[in-house]
Amino acid sequence: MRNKLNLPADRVAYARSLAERITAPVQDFIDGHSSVTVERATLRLAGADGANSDGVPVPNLVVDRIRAADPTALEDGATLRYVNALVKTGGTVQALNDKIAAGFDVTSMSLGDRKAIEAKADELVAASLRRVKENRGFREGKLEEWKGRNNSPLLYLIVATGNIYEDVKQAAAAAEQGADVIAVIRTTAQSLLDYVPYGATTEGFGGTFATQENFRIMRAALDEVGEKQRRYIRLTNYASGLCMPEIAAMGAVERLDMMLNDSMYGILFRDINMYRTFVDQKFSRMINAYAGIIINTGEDNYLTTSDAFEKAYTVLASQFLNERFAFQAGLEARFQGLGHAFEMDPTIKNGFMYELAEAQMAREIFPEHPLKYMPPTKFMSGDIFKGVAMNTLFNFVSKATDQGIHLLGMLTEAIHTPFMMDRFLAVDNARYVMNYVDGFYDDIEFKQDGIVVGRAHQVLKETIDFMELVEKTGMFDAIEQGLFAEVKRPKDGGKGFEGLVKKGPAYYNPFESGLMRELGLKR
Amino acid sequence: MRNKLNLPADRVAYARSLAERITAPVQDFIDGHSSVTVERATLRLAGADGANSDGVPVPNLVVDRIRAADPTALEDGATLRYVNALVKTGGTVQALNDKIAAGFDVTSMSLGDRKAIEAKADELVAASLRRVKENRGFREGKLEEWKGRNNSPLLYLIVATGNIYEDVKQAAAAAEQGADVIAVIRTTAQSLLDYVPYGATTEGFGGTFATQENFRIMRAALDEVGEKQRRYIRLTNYASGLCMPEIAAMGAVERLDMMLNDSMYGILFRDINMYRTFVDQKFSRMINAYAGIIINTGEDNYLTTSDAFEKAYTVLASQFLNERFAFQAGLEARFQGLGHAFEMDPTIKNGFMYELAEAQMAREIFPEHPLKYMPPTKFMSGDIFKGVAMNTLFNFVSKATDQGIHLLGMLTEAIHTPFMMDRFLAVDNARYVMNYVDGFYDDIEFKQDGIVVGRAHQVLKETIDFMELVEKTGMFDAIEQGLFAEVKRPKDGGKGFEGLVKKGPAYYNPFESGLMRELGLKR
Amino acid sequence: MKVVRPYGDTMDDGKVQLSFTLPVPDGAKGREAARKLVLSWGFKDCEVVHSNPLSAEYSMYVAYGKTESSIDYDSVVADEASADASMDMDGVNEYIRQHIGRKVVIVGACTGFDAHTVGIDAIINMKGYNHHFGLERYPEMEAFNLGAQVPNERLIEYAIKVKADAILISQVVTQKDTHIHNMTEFIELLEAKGVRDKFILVAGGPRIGNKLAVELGFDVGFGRGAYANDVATYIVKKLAEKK
Amino acid sequence: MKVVRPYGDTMDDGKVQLSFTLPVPDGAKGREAARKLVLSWGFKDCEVVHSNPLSAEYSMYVAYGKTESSIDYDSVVADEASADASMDMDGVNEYIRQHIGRKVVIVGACTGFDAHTVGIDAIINMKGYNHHFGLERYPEMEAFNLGAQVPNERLIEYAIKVKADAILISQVVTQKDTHIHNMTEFIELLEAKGVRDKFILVAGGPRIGNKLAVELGFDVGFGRGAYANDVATYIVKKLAEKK
Ligand code: B12
Ligand code: B12
Ligand SMILES: Cc1ncc(COP(=O)(O)O)c(C=O)c1O
Ligand SMILES: Cc1ncc(COP(=O)(O)O)c(C=O)c1O
Repeated sequence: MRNKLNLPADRVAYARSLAERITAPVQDFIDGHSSVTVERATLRLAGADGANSDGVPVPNLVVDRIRAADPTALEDGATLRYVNALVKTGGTVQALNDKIAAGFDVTSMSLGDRKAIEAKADELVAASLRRVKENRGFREGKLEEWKGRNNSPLLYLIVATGNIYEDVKQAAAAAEQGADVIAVIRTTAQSLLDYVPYGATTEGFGGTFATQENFRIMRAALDEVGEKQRRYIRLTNYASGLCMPEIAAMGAVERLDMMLNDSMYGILFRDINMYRTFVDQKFSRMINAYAGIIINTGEDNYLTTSDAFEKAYTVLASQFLNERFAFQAGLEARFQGLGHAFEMDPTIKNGFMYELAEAQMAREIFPEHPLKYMPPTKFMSGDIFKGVAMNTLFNFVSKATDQGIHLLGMLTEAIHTPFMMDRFLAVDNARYVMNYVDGFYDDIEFKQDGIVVGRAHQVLKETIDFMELVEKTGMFDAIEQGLFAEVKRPKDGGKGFEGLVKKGPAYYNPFESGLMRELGLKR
Repeated sequence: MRNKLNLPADRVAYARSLAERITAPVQDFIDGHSSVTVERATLRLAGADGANSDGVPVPNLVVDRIRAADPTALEDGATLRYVNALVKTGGTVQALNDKIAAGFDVTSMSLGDRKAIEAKADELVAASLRRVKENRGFREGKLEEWKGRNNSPLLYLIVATGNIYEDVKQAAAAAEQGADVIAVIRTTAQSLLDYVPYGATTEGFGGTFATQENFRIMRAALDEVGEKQRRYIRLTNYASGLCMPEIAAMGAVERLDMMLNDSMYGILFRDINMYRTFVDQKFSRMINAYAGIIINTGEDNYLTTSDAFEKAYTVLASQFLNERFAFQAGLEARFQGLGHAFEMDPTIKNGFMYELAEAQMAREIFPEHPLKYMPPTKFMSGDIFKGVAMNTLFNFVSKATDQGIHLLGMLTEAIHTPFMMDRFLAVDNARYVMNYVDGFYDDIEFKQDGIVVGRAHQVLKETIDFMELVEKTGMFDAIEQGLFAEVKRPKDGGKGFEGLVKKGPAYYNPFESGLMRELGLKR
Repeated sequence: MKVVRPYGDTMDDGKVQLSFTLPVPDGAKGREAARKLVLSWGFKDCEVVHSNPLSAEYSMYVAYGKTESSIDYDSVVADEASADASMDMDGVNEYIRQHIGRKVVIVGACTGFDAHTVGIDAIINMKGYNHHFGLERYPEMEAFNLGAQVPNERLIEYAIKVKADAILISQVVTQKDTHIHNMTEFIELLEAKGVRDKFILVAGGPRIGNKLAVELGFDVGFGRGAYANDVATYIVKKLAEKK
Repeated sequence: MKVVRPYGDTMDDGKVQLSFTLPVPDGAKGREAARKLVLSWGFKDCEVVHSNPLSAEYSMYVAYGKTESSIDYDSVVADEASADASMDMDGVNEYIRQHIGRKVVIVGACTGFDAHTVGIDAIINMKGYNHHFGLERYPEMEAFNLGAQVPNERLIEYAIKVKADAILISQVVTQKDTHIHNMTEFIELLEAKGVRDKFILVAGGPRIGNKLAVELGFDVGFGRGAYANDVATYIVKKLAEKK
């Protein structure tokens, strides 16, 4: 990595220290709390799966029963009750799940021998961590075996038919065309569901439900094309919304490779309660960290919501915060796919120079991070020919600044979710451009008093100003006052607040402690 | 102009001296010769115009009669006979033209008083030079009045309907959309006609006949849009082929602003005799020089005919030769639109870097010249979406290297002559890209041991090697041996050889000497 | 009657560009199938200028066709709540002062599960869009923007509470016709409550045409490129008319 | 019978992209006219997603339509002199040695006023095109490339002189059907001279289909993407067949 922008290292370090200070009180809060979905995620790791005849998933049934029986019982963690039932009934996890789905209430059984419960739990923890570790090993083996056969940056395509079986066809075609990463877009508003649907699904709006079975189906399909292409095809889904940790758990078990996972997306763009989101993101990231799953953060959303030129600093500030939260969850830099986007108004004079500056800045400030770069979307229109031109320049900047994960822009972005042909044209364009400008990154330098360098310095400065304000205000108040993304979110407002759980003194979560141990986390 | 490539000034100067030595024997040849079309051009400047009922133009009738009467009589120049007839008949030029069209033979009149002839001729010379000078003054006035309202580089669009009245509509629309230059593409194979058709025409193949009336119609139309847009719209046509000087003369009189005019295009790409072409180009360029018309040279043709990566040096060599020939005709650097093109295979790794290098090299070696940059054509295909991407990068390079005249690439290049919509999309793309990368030229530097710089140095070196070979071989032999564009042209082969005229000791051409005087040319 | 046909580079040449995918392998047979398909749409002539495999079983085509069909331009009726005659912000405020004489109240939201705020913000929020201020900036209007993901029920309650003159709903996601379901539900709810006629109902979004909106029971619909003053003009004129 | 329809992202959704210009001003009325035109081509559904003025009197449109028409893929017959089964250079030479037993002579040119040499060079010249050597490189062939702008008359005389087995003509410019006029003249000249049957006649060029060439009296036609070995395969097989 060559440093071309001459950014002041001490200011960058200062911004990182601001991030540390800003997030410290949040971390304190997180440490003292769990949530319904953290508990359900734990149950899932323990083996809870399936759904009742109304489609209510077993993890929800367990957690809801515990709460219904005693509103404070979750303070002790849900695992205790589930494993207790398992020990007492003496059957398999599967048998217990079936029973629960059929109406059995785990709280109906009195707590048995603590030792026996803990021993059983440790066994479950060991088994599930082993499975996740094996997945990670398999992925790393394949990446080693087929080294050098992926594109750089990785080309990332979405499928969004709403039907997992159609998705599979589109994904296979996309991979054959050259995609390295397939993301299955989630159905509209799944992030607002406080449960994860069960089984294979064929009806989604603008996307497909994230379910464990759907994960499994897509994983198998991509492994198949991967073998043919001798290229590891990464699978991505969304661990945002009200079920962050559960989806992370499902992904770890089904060997997903990337997860959309932002520390504040749910709060700002989905109106999910802030406390809930902070708690959930931590546990989900611990799972991702252990699974070797790359997270993709959602800074692009700031730029589609507000003006991309004026609010560039919000992206950098968010990257620093996401980085800090990720480190605190044990996620190394190389798994932090920090987000940003090419979203400036195409009529801005020197827009290209500014985009180049910001992408290069991200590269230099986050040198080990597999930056996730998002294409133009907001200013895409029905003019598909202009769209191709915008995507061409976007592809250019991405290669010219050595980004890590490259989301392909669609010429029909403003019209419909991508057709198969749209996706092909996107890959084809990217491969043309990236091969044609291959050496740009190493060959080109910027005038030290020029537009590119000037822009990067300015954005860094604005970022620090902004972070200082957030630090002074305090994170929770800053969000409440609308400092982020121009939306105000009341502390106890938003969805899912009621799902927050204060950990009791006897809080028991052997998965959490297992993960902390494995990740070497102190708190 | 900033020097970024660090090209060795002495090598550039050496290449220029090679060009001087290569062209010297050609100049000697030119000085001793005229051609049927040089004579006809002279007649046109004197006022010869119109055509007989078979469509044979008056200038041709005059020259053909002179030759028919006495095969050596043209050695004295055609003006003598025409002006003699004018003096003797005592009428207007118009009256004489009508007579000639009706069958009158100028050689049927014996030569009268030489003084009277010369006096009349001087009057005609003065009148026609005055008209050309007024045109030039008008253009320069408008450019001054509307300064800053043209794009930079100038956006150049072609119209090619074959019908001058359709052309006018398309041209007006193109200018409204933002074009600065309109070129009326000539009908296929007009360059092989040894006469210029007469009158307004509506039937051409892949282009419209270049006629004086068509020039007039288009000029008027563009002046009209220009007034509306408050932007001077330049008009371009083609002086290449068997009638170079005549078309230049017509253009000077009708206020064209640019002319396709290459010293060797006719020889290599149209199989026109080499001696004839060299003689014709000189006279045509003297006219252009006096009229302030920018010539566009045809180096792009080397790249469509041969491989653009391998033969890049042929472009630079040709630019040096065209420059030399142009200087020798009195054409200043600021009127030399030396050509080059973005024609590399889109699958070449780092193709963009090489294109950037070559465009920048042309800019630095020819700093005052309004370089004419041609779009990708050869590798355009029916894939219009890929075509848009290629044009996007081309537009980028053009702005990023500060080219002068930018021919817009058409997404349908491989399919049909441009539709109105194709042209709009081309302008729209160029304006988007050029505004978006506006500051690139000043902001970006190249690593001194990198790809861009290395490529430029290499091409310069190959050019010098090639020019040394041409010098050693001799220009005429070099063409005969196929050193240029991989085609072999025998010295006395090719079209129009029979139209070459050796100047006699009494050769009389007051227009030639008038132009030389005005341009300060010694020979 | 004004006969109009597509124009390539000559009047009435009928040239049209098409592209599409077929679920067949790429190759000569696929290209011929593509050509025949285009001809089956009544094109007189078709050249398939490009084809490419998308996978072993799918291929894409670019084609140019030549049509002889035409329409009578004079008989075409524009579908859009035309912006041609919109007043600007000052004009609207002046109009309100003269014809209505009190503040006009509007309530807007992006309803259902739709989370796209930018469109409704463009119409309502202070800063507006593309140099057109939003309705909040209009001195003679009182505007409430409830944001996105707002249930229809809540929006209606709010509108009743603040005695709104007009309700603005935005719908951006149209996959599987979600917008139609949601807009229909909105109207049904209003009717069930017996308050349909109390409000001017405005729908908007990039895929919302005036025609569609009216069909679904709204007063008007605005698509891509609508500005606050277009909407305001419609509302205040309608309001004046209603009185 | 295999029913095939355009495919957007779901089997048989019938999605097609179109773009074209209309000689009317841009605006709501133009967009509606564009939509109606698309519907008049039998599309069931059409959304005009973009329009733009090209001048005061012309405007362009981008639209997506949904068709229900289909074709029977099984009944489609590929028009092209299929390259699927072409021999490579070595195969062709071996074939000549075994089935013809002497050098095969070919003469080629780009005829009429057409000055595009690149296509015919790609087929004949040594270096060939895209990693396919040209016919000059074939040891069992003798190939003459007369270049461009060659009058038909001269090409025929030359072919007679060198006793060519096949004549190859290239036509790139197709404006105003010049290629059709020129190719027709070529065949008429051959027939007038009574030598049509002495030669295998091959036409080529980016807009030349096999069907068109055969209609005009050639034996075969090759379009974009043809390589020397495709042409050679055709010629030698035909020659062996003729004997
Ligand atoms: C920005 C954006 C987002 C942002 C939204 C941020 C935010 N705070 O709003 C984020 C990233 C969150 C997002 C998410 C999703 N998006 Co989105 N998004 C877009 C995008 C890029 C731009 C939309 C936009 O802001 N346009 C600018 C505004 C100003 O234009 P506008 O909305 O058309 O508004 C104008 C007019 O329509 C009109 N108008 C609009 N509303 C109203 C209301 C009234 C009353 C009036 C009078 C006028 C009016 O006036 C406005 C000004 O002229 C579009 C693609 C595109 N380029 O259009 C996709 C797009 C709209 N999204 C799409 C999808 C599918 C989604 C998701 C469902 C994807 C998923 N499965 O995760 C999610 C979920 C969101 C949800 N549940 O609704 C699809 C919709 C496809 C379809 N037709 O159904 C699009 C077209 C992208 C695509 N090609 O797939 N998206
Ligand atoms: C290069 C080029 C030129 C060069 C030619 C240089 C040269 N030495 O050949 C120059 C600049 C001189 C030129 C001039 C003109 N050109 Co030109 N040119 C092109 C261009 C960019 C590329 C053609 C090419 O070389 N393709 C590469 C070769 C390898 O492909 P190909 O020719 O298709 O050949 C393949 C097959 O078709 C086949 N094939 C071809 N011939 C044969 C023959 C046989 C026997 C066989 C078996 C196969 C075969 O095999 C080849 C290999 O696969 C095209 C646009 C494009 N991208 O296609 C325009 C294009 C062909 N030109 C065009 C025009 C109009 C002209 C002019 C008439 C413009 C003018 N009025 O001045 C002039 C005049 C030329 C004339 N009188 O013919 C138009 C033709 C429009 C039409 N359909 O009628 C085009 C399409 C550009 C456009 N959009 O306007 N041109
Ligand atoms: C971080 C992150 N999570 C999730 C999503 C989308 O998920 P949903 O629409 O389900 O909230 C996005 C999309 O922009 C995102 O950036
Ligand atoms: C210098 C020059 N003259 C003329 C032409 C074309 O003219 P024509 O086809 O009439 O020879 C070109 C086109 O490439 C050219 O480069």
